Amino acid sequence: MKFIRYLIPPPAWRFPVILALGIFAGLFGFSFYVSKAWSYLSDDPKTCVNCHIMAPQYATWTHNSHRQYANCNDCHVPHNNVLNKYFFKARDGMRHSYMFTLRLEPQVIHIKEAGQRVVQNNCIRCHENLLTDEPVLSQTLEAHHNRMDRQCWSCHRETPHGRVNSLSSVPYARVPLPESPVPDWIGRIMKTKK
Amino acid sequence: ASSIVERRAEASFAYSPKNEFSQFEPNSAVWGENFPREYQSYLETSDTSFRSRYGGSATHDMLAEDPRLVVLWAGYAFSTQYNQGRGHQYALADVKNTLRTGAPAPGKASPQPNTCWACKSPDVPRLMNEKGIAEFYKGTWDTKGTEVTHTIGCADCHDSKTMNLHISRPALIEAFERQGKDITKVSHQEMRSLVCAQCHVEYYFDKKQIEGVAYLTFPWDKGMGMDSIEAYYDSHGFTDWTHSISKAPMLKAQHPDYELFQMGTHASRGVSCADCHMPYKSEGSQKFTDHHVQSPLNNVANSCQVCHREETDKLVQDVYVRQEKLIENRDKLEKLLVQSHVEAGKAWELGATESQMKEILIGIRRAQWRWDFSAAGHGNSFHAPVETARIVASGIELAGNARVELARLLATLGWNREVPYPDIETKEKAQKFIGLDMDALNAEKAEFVKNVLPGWK
Amino acid sequence: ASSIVERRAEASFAYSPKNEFSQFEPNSAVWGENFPREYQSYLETSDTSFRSRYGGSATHDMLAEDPRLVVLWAGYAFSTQYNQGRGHQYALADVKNTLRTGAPAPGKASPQPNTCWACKSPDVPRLMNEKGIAEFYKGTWDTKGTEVTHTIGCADCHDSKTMNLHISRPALIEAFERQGKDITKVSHQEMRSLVCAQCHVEYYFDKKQIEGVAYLTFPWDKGMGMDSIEAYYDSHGFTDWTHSISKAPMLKAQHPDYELFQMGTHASRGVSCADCHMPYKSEGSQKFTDHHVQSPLNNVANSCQVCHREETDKLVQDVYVRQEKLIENRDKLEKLLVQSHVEAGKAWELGATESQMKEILIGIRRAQWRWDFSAAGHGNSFHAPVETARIVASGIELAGNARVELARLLATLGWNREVPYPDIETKEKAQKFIGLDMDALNAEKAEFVKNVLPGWK
Ligand code: HEC
Ligand code: HEC
Ligand code: HEC
Ligand code: HEC
Ligand code: HEC
Ligand code: HEC
Ligand code: HEC
Ligand code: HEC
Ligand code: HEC
Ligand code: HEC
Ligand code: HEC
Ligand code: HEC
Ligand code: HEC
Ligand code: HEC
Ligand SMILES: [Ca+2]
Ligand SMILES: [Ca+2]
Repeated sequence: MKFIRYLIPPPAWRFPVILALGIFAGLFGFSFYVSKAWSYLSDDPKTCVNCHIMAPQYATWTHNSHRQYANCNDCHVPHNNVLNKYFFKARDGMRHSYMFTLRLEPQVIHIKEAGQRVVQNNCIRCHENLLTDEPVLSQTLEAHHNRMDRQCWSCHRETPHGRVNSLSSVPYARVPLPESPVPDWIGRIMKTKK
Repeated sequence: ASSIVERRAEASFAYSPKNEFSQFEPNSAVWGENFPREYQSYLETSDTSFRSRYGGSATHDMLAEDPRLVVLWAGYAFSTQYNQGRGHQYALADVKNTLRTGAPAPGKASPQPNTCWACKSPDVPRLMNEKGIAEFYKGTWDTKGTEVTHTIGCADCHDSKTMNLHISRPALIEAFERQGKDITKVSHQEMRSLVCAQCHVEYYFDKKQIEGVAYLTFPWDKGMGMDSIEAYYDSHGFTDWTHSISKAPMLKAQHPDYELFQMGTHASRGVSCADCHMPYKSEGSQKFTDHHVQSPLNNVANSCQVCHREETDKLVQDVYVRQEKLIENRDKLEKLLVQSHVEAGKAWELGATESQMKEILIGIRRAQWRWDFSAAGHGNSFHAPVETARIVASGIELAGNARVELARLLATLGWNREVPYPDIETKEKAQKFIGLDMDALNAEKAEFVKNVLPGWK
Repeated sequence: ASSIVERRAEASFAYSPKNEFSQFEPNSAVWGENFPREYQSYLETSDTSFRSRYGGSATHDMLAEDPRLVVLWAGYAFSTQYNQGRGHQYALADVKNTLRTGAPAPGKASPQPNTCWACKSPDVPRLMNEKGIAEFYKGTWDTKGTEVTHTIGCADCHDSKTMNLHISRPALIEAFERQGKDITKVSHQEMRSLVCAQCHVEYYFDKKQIEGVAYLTFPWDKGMGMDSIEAYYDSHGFTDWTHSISKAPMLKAQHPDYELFQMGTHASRGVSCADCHMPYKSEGSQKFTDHHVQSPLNNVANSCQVCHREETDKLVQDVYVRQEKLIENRDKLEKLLVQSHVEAGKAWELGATESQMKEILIGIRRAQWRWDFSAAGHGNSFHAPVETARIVASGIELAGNARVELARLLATLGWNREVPYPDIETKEKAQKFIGLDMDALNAEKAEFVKNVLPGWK
């Protein structure tokens, strides 16, 4: 309680501070709303495309066999425990929105080292069965470590984003894809017909 | 927060045309009002500060850097001055200032035809449209000095209605037609190289088709490879000039950028010139083409790294390593060619006959053609390193064979030892060696620049 | 992720049967019981049906395909027989059957040392462990015929406990040490090439270090490039043999696969030999290393296409185009070398002196070294096309220069015209030209195969 009291401003300041806090909260809420920040908490790939600069990755992902099995977060966020997942997300989200707002994003985005480690572990997480060979496993562990120490995408170079990568590399892609290829009005007309 | 709003708005914002102009508008500033991003970046080609190991937009005086060139071109205008190209903003200035176009003055014509304007200005399609193609090429270069006044610009590459890429130069269309290909049927991606192929190609002046006209012609009827072009020239009995020392019937290769590029890995993967030299760029959500045409080494992030994830340094090294490996042997070939020319000169001096010399001189012609084809395209060593290396090696073989024959002939003529290598340490010494009076040439040119050029603005 | 693997391993350890064997177990079938997938695919290297344009596992009789080689190697065992390598299953059979190892018989030794076994069998590390390294190399090749009986196998590349890749050959470790590098510190990815570098490298027999021992040595002290290795040999005053026609002090290059590969694009991107020659393969839900070591052109899907999205045909063409462009000029160099040798032979015949010949012969040595370095690695033209082309071109220059000198010298000696090119249309004619009695050599070898070989099983 004592500690809270320190935070309460002297009476003369109270009004301006409340006002400032209000404006602050309002701005925060507005930003939160406009940038669809709440969606960061979800796993929906469309979240990422809120930023148009993620469009190339989104577009390439939707044309890759992984779109059925793995969303952005399956690869780009740690899955070893829940805390780590949100910590990583928050840290990344902060940098991305900061850079985006200040227009610091480069023409060609490169995944950072920390991100690479996360992705690698996720590839292994899903494909572990394929990467382990029972007869060999029964003799030695090393062969398996050896098999996983290189970045999977140093060979699987087109997985999942293809090789041409720039903010302008997929200009005409529909991002995100329309919810449904059947427009509402057709649905309505068809219903009324019935 | 407001910037987020703004940036989301950008996505739906589009330019509406402000300015109306015709296809033959030579002034890029007029086009530029409608397309400010493209225009602004286009103006940047006037920046001459970037220098890479062998290229870049800073001027390289090639004859000073490598005086052997002077000897290789003895008897030809290139021995007076030759620089490595710089940005498109300088095309007109450079053709006016080079010694190669001579020093026309009232009553004194340029040694060059009007064809020399062909690749320097959007006034060219305009004038061709007004006067006709052959009529444009006709006459000496100085006669159109007052009419060609804008450097390379929008009209050279674009259609004014749609802004689509288009071909403004008849030489390219004609070359396609003679090969039985239809240039209107090519893909958009091919156009992104073909607009460059209007100029960045090997050419010659055909003087046989129309009396008195140096008709710009691309020698591709038998194919675009080095050997096919040579076969074309041979079958047309064509020779650019007779070498003043060896008397060999020489060919000059000029920037076969497009031809050699096609033999490389990138072309085989469908990469186009514009992908590296005019990469796309996004500002906000507006995507546009960077019109600062330049060495990609000054813009690795937007060119190479779109496709390659390596570090900038590593990619630059890739380019340098290839250039070095190629140039090492091209230099050797150059030396062999200097030797061949002076040895042939010696043979004439000692009384060799035409029939003794004939095959030897053809060997020299073929060897130097290979050297020039590999050297004249400043991007060759990277665009198609394996093909360029093949060409250099075959030139070395031919030069070596010619020199073996020369050694035998010289011995027959009583000279059985080395012919001394000339002292051509510097450009000045080399130009003196081949008998050029540079002071006179420079003085004349200065007169031209002072008295004539101002009237050409 | 690794913890999951560990848990699964525990489970597997429990019920899987195991074979115990030592590091020096030369019989791959014993190792194979524990690793059936790897063993099965390993056995497939006995398939000789695949032939690509220049390579593959079908035998190419190189001397028949290109009889000029016979003349280049005059005076050296390679002129008797030389085939392009085939699968690892044949390593032992081929070294026994080649004419190069001669026809040892009771009382008649092989012309080769035991060092020739070094790269053919996992009995080699076993015997070295038992007897010592120098002791192993010592003596003529026939003296270990009964002890070296298993073709290249698991023990050559693997540690028996962990199945990690390991280096079983001292020559590679020693070469690293002399360069001040520690081979135990390399990355796993490097090991995927270094196991191959135990054998697929240029080597020579150092006879100066230990009396009577042809000690296997990799000449890399000054670096692994062509020029550095030449400098090494020059500084050691080393010569493989004296050419029987020209008397030039020759060098022989043997399969510098690893050295040249390192100068290419793939190596610079961290791609290793195993990525193309032993790619992963999936069977059911398991992924394992395909031990059918072979030309990747017989397995484009698992090698190239994992990294490159292009069609098979296109990728195969990529390889062929590079090979063709390289071989075109290598063939020219070969012809120049044949001419140099016969011209030098002619000069000796006409009474040339040692001092007149000295520089010329060094030129021939250096030119042929370049040719051999580019030709002896059968994958060079694809592994590092630009470097290979550089080497070929510099060889052509040297051969041309040597021939100019020879022309002058021959003229001095009174011969001022072409020296006739020998009739070496076929392997037989070429072998006759250099004075080989092939019937005798073949008959002797047949005796050896019939009488001696059966005792070596
Ligand atoms: C607020 C806009 C925005 C959103 C939403 C966004 N990003 Fe980003 N992202 C960026 C910017 C800006 C960069 C470039 C930052 C840099 O280069 O350091 C970036 C870079 C990246 C990178 C490469 C750099 C690194 O950190 O390794 C990855 C991976 C990435 N984003 C994944 C995602 C995923 C997955 C999502 C959805 C959960 C997402 N992004 C949502 C703006 C955004
Ligand atoms: C199957 C795994 C996987 C999925 C699913 C995935 N990514 Fe990636 N992502 C990767 C890998 C691997 C890389 C590194 C690529 C490289 O280095 O070439 C990467 C890189 C990136 C980058 C950095 C750009 C670069 O090339 O380095 C961004 C941004 C990104 N991903 C965003 C996304 C978004 C947005 C989604 C969902 C629409 C997504 N990713 C889905 C595996 C994945
Ligand atoms: C969330 C689980 C998951 C993650 C994470 C994941 N994958 Fe997959 N992957 C799958 C599934 C499921 C399939 C099967 C798809 C099919 O059969 O078409 C697949 C298919 C593949 C294939 C074969 C099809 C193709 O597109 O070539 C490759 C290669 C592959 N994955 C590599 C990777 C790599 C590399 C990563 C990491 C960058 C990765 N995967 C991450 C689940 C995953
Ligand atoms: C087919 C198109 C074409 C024609 C015709 C042409 N040029 Fe060029 N010119 C070019 C190109 C392309 C370059 C840039 C070369 C480079 O990469 O450096 C160039 C560069 C130049 C330069 C600047 C570099 C230098 O050499 O100093 C001058 C000057 C020049 N040309 C003069 C001439 C003259 C004189 C003629 C007529 C004899 C001529 N050009 C005909 C296309 C052409
Ligand atoms: C109308 C003729 C013409 C066209 C079309 C043309 N060029 Fe050029 N280009 C030139 C000339 C002439 C020069 C040399 C200018 C000088 O040095 O004065 C040049 C110079 C260059 C340079 C050297 C720039 C530097 O900074 O060193 C590059 C790179 C180049 N062009 C690439 C291209 C590409 C790529 C295209 C097509 C997208 C193209 N050019 C289209 C005529 C042309
Ligand atoms: C040397 C050739 C060349 C010249 C000169 C040139 N352009 Fe372009 N321009 C291109 C190429 C190549 C593209 C890419 C076209 C594509 O991919 O569809 C392009 C694209 C464009 C576009 C389409 C939008 C974009 O940015 O991709 C506009 C608008 C444009 N140029 C305007 C201009 C203007 C204005 C000028 C004169 C100031 C000009 N161009 C001069 C070659 C040229
Ligand atoms: C539009 C895509 C694209 C661009 C831009 C691009 N490359 Fe490439 N590059 C490729 C492709 C595709 C290959 C063929 C190999 C492959 O399939 O990965 C390749 C191959 C290469 C190679 C090996 C080929 C050789 O000649 O040895 C090098 C080196 C290279 N690129 C460097 C560069 C550099 C440097 C730049 C910039 C100046 C660049 N690339 C720009 C797509 C591109
Ligand atoms: C894959 C990338 C790539 C493509 C595609 C490409 N180039 Fe280049 N180009 C380069 C590089 C790298 C250099 C070397 C620049 C240097 O040395 O500074 C170069 C050099 C040049 C130069 C000399 C520039 C200078 O600084 O002197 C010209 C002119 C040129 N290219 C024209 C072309 C033309 C025309 C095409 C298409 C036919 C083309 N290029 C396609 C990468 C490319
Ligand atoms: C440093 C390792 C090494 C040494 C030492 C070595 N070889 Fe080889 N040998 C190889 C390799 C690697 C090949 C495969 C070459 C290829 O790509 O065709 C080979 C191939 C062969 C072949 C089959 C191809 C042919 O030429 O017919 C024979 C036979 C052979 N070697 C004999 C010998 C003899 C005899 C000696 C001793 C003078 C010897 N080897 C020493 C590594 C070696
Ligand atoms: C112990 C020595 C040794 C090792 C280790 C070795 N090789 Fe070989 N290799 C040979 C010999 C010897 C031959 C020729 C066999 C013959 O023709 O008789 C050969 C032949 C080959 C061939 C030709 C096969 C064919 O079908 O034409 C290839 C490809 C090859 N090796 C690649 C490799 C690769 C890749 C590695 C490493 C993963 C490797 N080798 C390791 C000695 C070795
Ligand atoms: C010419 C060299 C060579 C020979 C001979 C060889 N291997 Fe391998 N082996 C390799 C390479 C390279 C790998 C890949 C190792 C890695 O990346 O960690 C490998 C991997 C393995 C693995 C690990 C699991 C896998 O499939 O990736 C096993 C188990 C194995 N080999 C067993 C054998 C057996 C059994 C033999 C004999 C029948 C044998 N090897 C012969 C080079 C060789
Ligand atoms: C050295 C190159 C290389 C590396 C590194 C690599 N792979 Fe592969 N991978 C391959 C090859 C080759 C195949 C093809 C096997 C086949 O189709 O028979 C393959 C197959 C696969 C497949 C099955 C594809 C299909 O079509 O069925 C998956 C999934 C896969 N790899 C995932 C991974 C993962 C996850 C990693 C990282 C731990 C990885 N790979 C690392 C070369 C590699
Ligand atoms: C493990 C991955 C991998 C494998 C396997 C692979 N490549 Fe490549 N390749 C690359 C990389 C990386 C480059 C460099 C260019 C780039 O960055 O895209 C390249 C470059 C090339 C080039 C251009 C370089 C040059 O020398 O001109 C060609 C052609 C090529 N590869 C063909 C092949 C063929 C054919 C195979 C199969 C025999 C193959 N590659 C196997 C990764 C690979
Ligand atoms: C990027 C793919 C790639 C890599 C990596 C690679 N090679 Fe090759 N190799 C090839 C191709 C393609 C050929 C040509 C095969 C043909 O002509 O049939 C070849 C040919 C060979 C041959 C001759 C095979 C024959 O059929 O005669 C040998 C031996 C060889 N390579 C050994 C190696 C060694 C050792 C390494 C590592 C130092 C290596 N290779 C790395 C692709 C590769
Ligand atoms: Ca020409
Ligand atoms: Ca050797």
